[in-house]
Amino acid sequence: MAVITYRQALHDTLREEMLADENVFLIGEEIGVFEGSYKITAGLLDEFGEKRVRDTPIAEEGFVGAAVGAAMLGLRPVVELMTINFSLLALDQIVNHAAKIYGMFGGQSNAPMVLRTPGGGGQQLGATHSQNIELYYAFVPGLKVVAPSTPADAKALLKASMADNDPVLFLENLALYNTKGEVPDEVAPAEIGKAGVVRPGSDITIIGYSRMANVATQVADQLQQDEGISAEVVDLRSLRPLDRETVVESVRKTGCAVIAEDDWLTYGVGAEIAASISDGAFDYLDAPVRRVAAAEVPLPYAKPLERAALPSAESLTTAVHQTLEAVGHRR
Amino acid sequence: MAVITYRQALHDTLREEMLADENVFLIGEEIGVFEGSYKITAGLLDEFGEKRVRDTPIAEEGFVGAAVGAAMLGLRPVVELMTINFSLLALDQIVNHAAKIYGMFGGQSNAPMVLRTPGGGGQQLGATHSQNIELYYAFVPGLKVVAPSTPADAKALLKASMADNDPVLFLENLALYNTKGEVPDEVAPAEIGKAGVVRPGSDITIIGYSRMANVATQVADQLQQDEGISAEVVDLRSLRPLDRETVVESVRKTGCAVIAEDDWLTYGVGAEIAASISDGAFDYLDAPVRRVAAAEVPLPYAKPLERAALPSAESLTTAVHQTLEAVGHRR
Amino acid sequence: MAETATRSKPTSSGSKSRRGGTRSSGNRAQQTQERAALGSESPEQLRDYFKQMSLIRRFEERAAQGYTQAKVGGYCHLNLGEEATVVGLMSSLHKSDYLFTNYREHGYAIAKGIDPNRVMAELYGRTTGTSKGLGGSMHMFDTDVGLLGGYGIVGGQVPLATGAALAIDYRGGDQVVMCQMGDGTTNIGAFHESMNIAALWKLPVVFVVINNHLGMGTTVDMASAESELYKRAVAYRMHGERVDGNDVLAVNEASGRLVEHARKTGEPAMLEAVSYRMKGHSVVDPAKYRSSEDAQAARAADPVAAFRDQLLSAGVLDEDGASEIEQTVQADVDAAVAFADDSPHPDPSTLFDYTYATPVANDSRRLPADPVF
Amino acid sequence: MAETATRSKPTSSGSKSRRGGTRSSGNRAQQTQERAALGSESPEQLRDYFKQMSLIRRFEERAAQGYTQAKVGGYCHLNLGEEATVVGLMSSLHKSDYLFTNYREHGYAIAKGIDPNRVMAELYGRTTGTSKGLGGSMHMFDTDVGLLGGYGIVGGQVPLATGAALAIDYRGGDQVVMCQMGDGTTNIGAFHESMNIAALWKLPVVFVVINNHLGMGTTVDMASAESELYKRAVAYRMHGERVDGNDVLAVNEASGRLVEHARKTGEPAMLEAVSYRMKGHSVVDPAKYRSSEDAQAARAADPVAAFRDQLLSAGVLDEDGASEIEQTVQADVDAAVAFADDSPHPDPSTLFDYTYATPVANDSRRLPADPVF
Ligand SMILES: Cc1ncc(C[n+]2csc(CCOP(=O)(O)OP(=O)(O)O)c2C)c(N)n1
Ligand SMILES: Cc1ncc(C[n+]2csc(CCOP(=O)(O)OP(=O)(O)O)c2C)c(N)n1
Ligand SMILES: [Mg+2]
Ligand SMILES: [Mg+2]
Repeated sequence: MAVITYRQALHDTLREEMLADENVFLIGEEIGVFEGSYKITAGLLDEFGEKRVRDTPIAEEGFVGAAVGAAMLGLRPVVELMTINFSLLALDQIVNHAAKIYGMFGGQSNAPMVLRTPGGGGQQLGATHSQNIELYYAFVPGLKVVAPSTPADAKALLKASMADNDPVLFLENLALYNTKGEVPDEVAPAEIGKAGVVRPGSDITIIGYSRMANVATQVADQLQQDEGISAEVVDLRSLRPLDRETVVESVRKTGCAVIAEDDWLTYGVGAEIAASISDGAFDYLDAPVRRVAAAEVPLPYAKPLERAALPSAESLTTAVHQTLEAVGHRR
Repeated sequence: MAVITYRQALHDTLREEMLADENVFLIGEEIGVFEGSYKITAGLLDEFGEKRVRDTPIAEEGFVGAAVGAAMLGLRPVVELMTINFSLLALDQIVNHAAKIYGMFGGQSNAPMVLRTPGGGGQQLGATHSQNIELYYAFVPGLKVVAPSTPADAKALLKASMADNDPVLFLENLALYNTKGEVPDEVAPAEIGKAGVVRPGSDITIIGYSRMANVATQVADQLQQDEGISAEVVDLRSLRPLDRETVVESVRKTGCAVIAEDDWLTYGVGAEIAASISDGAFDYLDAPVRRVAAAEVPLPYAKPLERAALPSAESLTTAVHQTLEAVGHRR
Repeated sequence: MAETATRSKPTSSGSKSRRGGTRSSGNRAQQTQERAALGSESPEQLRDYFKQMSLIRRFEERAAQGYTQAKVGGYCHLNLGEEATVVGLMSSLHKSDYLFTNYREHGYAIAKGIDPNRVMAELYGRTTGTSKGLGGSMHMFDTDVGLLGGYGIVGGQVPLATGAALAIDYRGGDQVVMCQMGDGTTNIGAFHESMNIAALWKLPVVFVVINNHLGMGTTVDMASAESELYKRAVAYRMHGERVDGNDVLAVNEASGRLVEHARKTGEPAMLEAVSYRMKGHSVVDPAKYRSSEDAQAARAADPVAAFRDQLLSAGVLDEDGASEIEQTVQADVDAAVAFADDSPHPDPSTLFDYTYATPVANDSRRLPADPVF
Repeated sequence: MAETATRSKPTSSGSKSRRGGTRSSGNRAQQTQERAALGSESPEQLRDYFKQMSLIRRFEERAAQGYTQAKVGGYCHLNLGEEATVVGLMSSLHKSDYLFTNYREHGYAIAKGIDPNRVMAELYGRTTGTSKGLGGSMHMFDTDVGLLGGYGIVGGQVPLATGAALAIDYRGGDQVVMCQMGDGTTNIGAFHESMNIAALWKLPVVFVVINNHLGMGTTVDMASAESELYKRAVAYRMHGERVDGNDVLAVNEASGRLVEHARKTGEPAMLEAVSYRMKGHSVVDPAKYRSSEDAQAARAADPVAAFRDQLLSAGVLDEDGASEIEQTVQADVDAAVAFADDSPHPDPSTLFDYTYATPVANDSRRLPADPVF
């Protein structure tokens, strides 16, 4: 058991899988010579050579599509899309092609590939470089979407994604790369499509994924410590398929829920979670499900505005307090 | 007051606005010589010439972006995207550019433009040509998204969209083009961001938009006639901004709701509607909000499969019945 | 059929069009001359080309009829007028070579080696179809013959084909990928990105642009600033050339040369085949926008009739032989229709069978009226 | 400044680089020769170029410093090494001409005529900035001088610029649009689509490719199958040419010629300016991937130092004059920093002020902790 960063967990997993299967190769912008915009692939070009670590031109549609085509012939490309913002340029190849190859031709071919890409705001990168648009993928049948929040999950889910025979969007987050966590020496592939109760509790359920699952855990710990509030935290881990059962089971127990998400509120990922809870825990809910999400604006550069627009431990804490108040919880 | 088709209403409005404002021009694939894939623009090239009705190469990113740039200089382009499926190719220009121009530069410029495009399945066009992905636009701050279901609304909303100073995604539907309805001789621009109660009722609320608002009204009429059920129908009309108040007010009255949508269920537009109702009508709801939506598959070509996958009057009727049963409604 | 069809053609005269046929059957000397114009192909091979072209012609006519009868749904784009190109291209590929096409691919499916029965069954949306009825006219697929899909998004197949070539290169195979597309497709970003990638990485793919003068109603001049499309290859230091798409032999020669070059060197190339779309963009399109000269030119260029004449003039075929072939293909197409019509529709219970290749927990298998909980 | 700067340069020797400077100040005859190499520009103009280049140099150095001090956030891409290109290009435009750039645009903003104070204030995220602090380093804008935006998505500005040219053409104006982009940008689809559209519709836009040899860590050879990028214009029957981007006069001449051609004929063109990026891709990038030859070449090519030498050699400037200019720009940059530092941060209450130009009902103005109801 070692304590390593999320970045390291990704790096190690890529390396291990490349050693294990020569059909695995990496493809993307600046992943080789530059060692990756966020240095996930550092050292891999030197170790594996240009064939297995392929730097591409700036041509998202072209190289993502090339990965799909290569996957159709049985290779196992792991694509790095520098940030999820640029994935819009490749959306046609992902949504209209990768996601359809298996179904449209009656199961004769498939596209076993992983699309790694970070979302995230909060770094003053401005309106076009700070978006959280995992919804675009989570919405699409034929794709799978996973969103680990810890180094251990990153490893287990990346393994599972690389072993999967369907295209998997693997959501990372700029703010997570440097976070640390324990990772066992041997990690088994996770089961895609399963959420996890990462912190048990009884007063309220907080649901998050990716960065906000971490924030949720921090907030829960703080609430326990400061106020004796027992919050259960569910980390979705997989956005498609979505594990409604785990979420709903928790809320049936706690009677109330807050969702923490980095994307915009209206139509965001949390809408489906809230709708599902309101349905599946209908008879158990003591207050409306609250969502803590980003303000609906093109994210400004200036720090005070950016800070105001993004969800945080503080805003999540406020929403938890208000929800507990609504259900008449006594501190 | 005349009875005209949805197609005619669009055509007439485009023509009237072109006559009224020479900054208005049409741009898109096959809208001139070919007269439009769905013939909305028939005759306009002859009447207005090539400058105002501009056929483009197959280059969605290029010509949508060109429309954005022209709009920044004060022209008022109306873009036709042949179907919403192809809009994925232009998504970067719409989401990362058109939607951001106003905010990112602190209000110094804006992109007054309309993106007309039909969604729709049910015509055996297969997995890549039958999608309903208005969610991709409804999710994005900086865009407005309207989705008329009748010829009169089509006219009023197109007028409003063309008068608006922001980029508006104007959602049409293949199955609506030939539908007919009364259109007053003088139509005032609609107010963007407002839903409408298009059929009053007291037992249940059915919420729809675009084609499914029509289906909802038909189902409601039929239920009234056959079983004396009084269903209120809310037509969202605008997906962004979303008029939660009108929806919630109706459900506060009826106590239960079914949402009818053409897109996929999980993370679909209905998720936000269901979440909003469950929140805003929390103390009034007598049963969970139901959603009738498309099966989550790449839509198959074969008719029996396509039919099974898509929402219809029958599936909506079933959901209404089940919801009424859940609330203990006596027929 | 495809395996036998790879020929190097040293007799090439430099001219890319070698059609010599005229309606007059002429004298012996003329016949010799006409025969010479057919190059070194064996009579069997020539007759086989004619047979394939005729088969595609009849097949497409019946597909249109099926559409009118509402047996075929969705969109239906035909290869009428492009038969020489289709057969010339396909006969230059090995069976193990891969093909990616756009949505106008019935003829390619047949000429690459799929049983016409299965192609028709796909149009009819039956389980016996090339894609089990899930794809339809635009989305045929067959792993055995290497048809890796017809695609409906203009340009969508181009990155995929490039990626297949990347996989071949990665593994060190000696297959070649052919990527078919239309003239209108050269204006979209995916074309540019993929041409650059293929040239940069030296991938064994031949990009074939079918210049049928139109993308729906838009002429090449209306859409492409450089209307001699093969010249666009230069922007990628790629070899590009143009061939008369109405001449099956010229197409076969040029394509064979580029395919074999790609096979040997791993280098991509671009081939522009110029022909005509005889009818509308799809079956429902009356093509009213078409100028009468253009429609006239398309009729006059009919490659099936011309090749028939040419074979008759050269004495490779006589009227009886031609009729016999025509009757055979007619029977084949009739059989395909019967096969399709007799085949089962997919059962609604199979709706969720092909969404994921690897099953996962919590996958949605809900029909529209099903509750979430 | 921009208005006076449009010159036709009949003395052009055919060679596109006309830099003659050396460190030795030399004799009278040599000075005359050096002066001749500077063409017909007035001494004032030449000194102004030097001043602008120096200003951009100092400005960018201070921007980097501000970044290190955490006064500037986000990404910060500098024009260090590209000063000659920036000034040469901008001085060929009228003030009323439009400019679209990528995210590496501080120098363009200044040279197009925005007060450096406001450029620095934008980097500092203040309300006095070019975009009121909402854009930051990558997204400067100024209607008055016609800077229609710096954009962060590679290639994103290219369709927009083409559309602006369409608007000019539509209205019959005589403005020209310049669209700046990097070498790496020529490989993306939007570039291709827009080049084709501009050429097809004959739109007055000059596409300028800044070939600084690198897109992040990727060399031009690694990314572009045709590495002489200006040759790509041929795929659109567009005029393309290459110029030495380290030579402010050569850039100005070539750009002015293409801009005026576009103004007169409405025809687009492509200009490739070859220079170096002196530092990393952005301030945080140590550029370890860079070969030592390349880094060496970049240093040797320093266009500001070279132009200084050239002006000294030609007697257009003496050491005192040069120092005076350098002190002036140093003071300007100091002032800009002070201005930025003293300017107010945007107030959180303004967060929702710039989402929509036309207010509508039910617009969401919810902060993260706000309830929906
Ligand atoms: C990205 C995209 N845009 C638009 C369409 C609609 N469309 C279908 S076919 C076609 C014309 C294609 O012309 P061309 O490439 O010449 O092929 P052809 O039909 O002539 O074989 C268009 C515009 C589409 N399918 N995909
Ligand atoms: C579509 C897209 N893909 C990737 C990126 C990340 N990125 C930012 S700058 C850059 C390199 C651009 O190189 P070039 O066009 O040569 O411009 P330069 O930075 O040299 O000025 C990349 C890959 C992006 N911003 N947008
Ligand atoms: Mg065509
Ligand atoms: Mg560069």
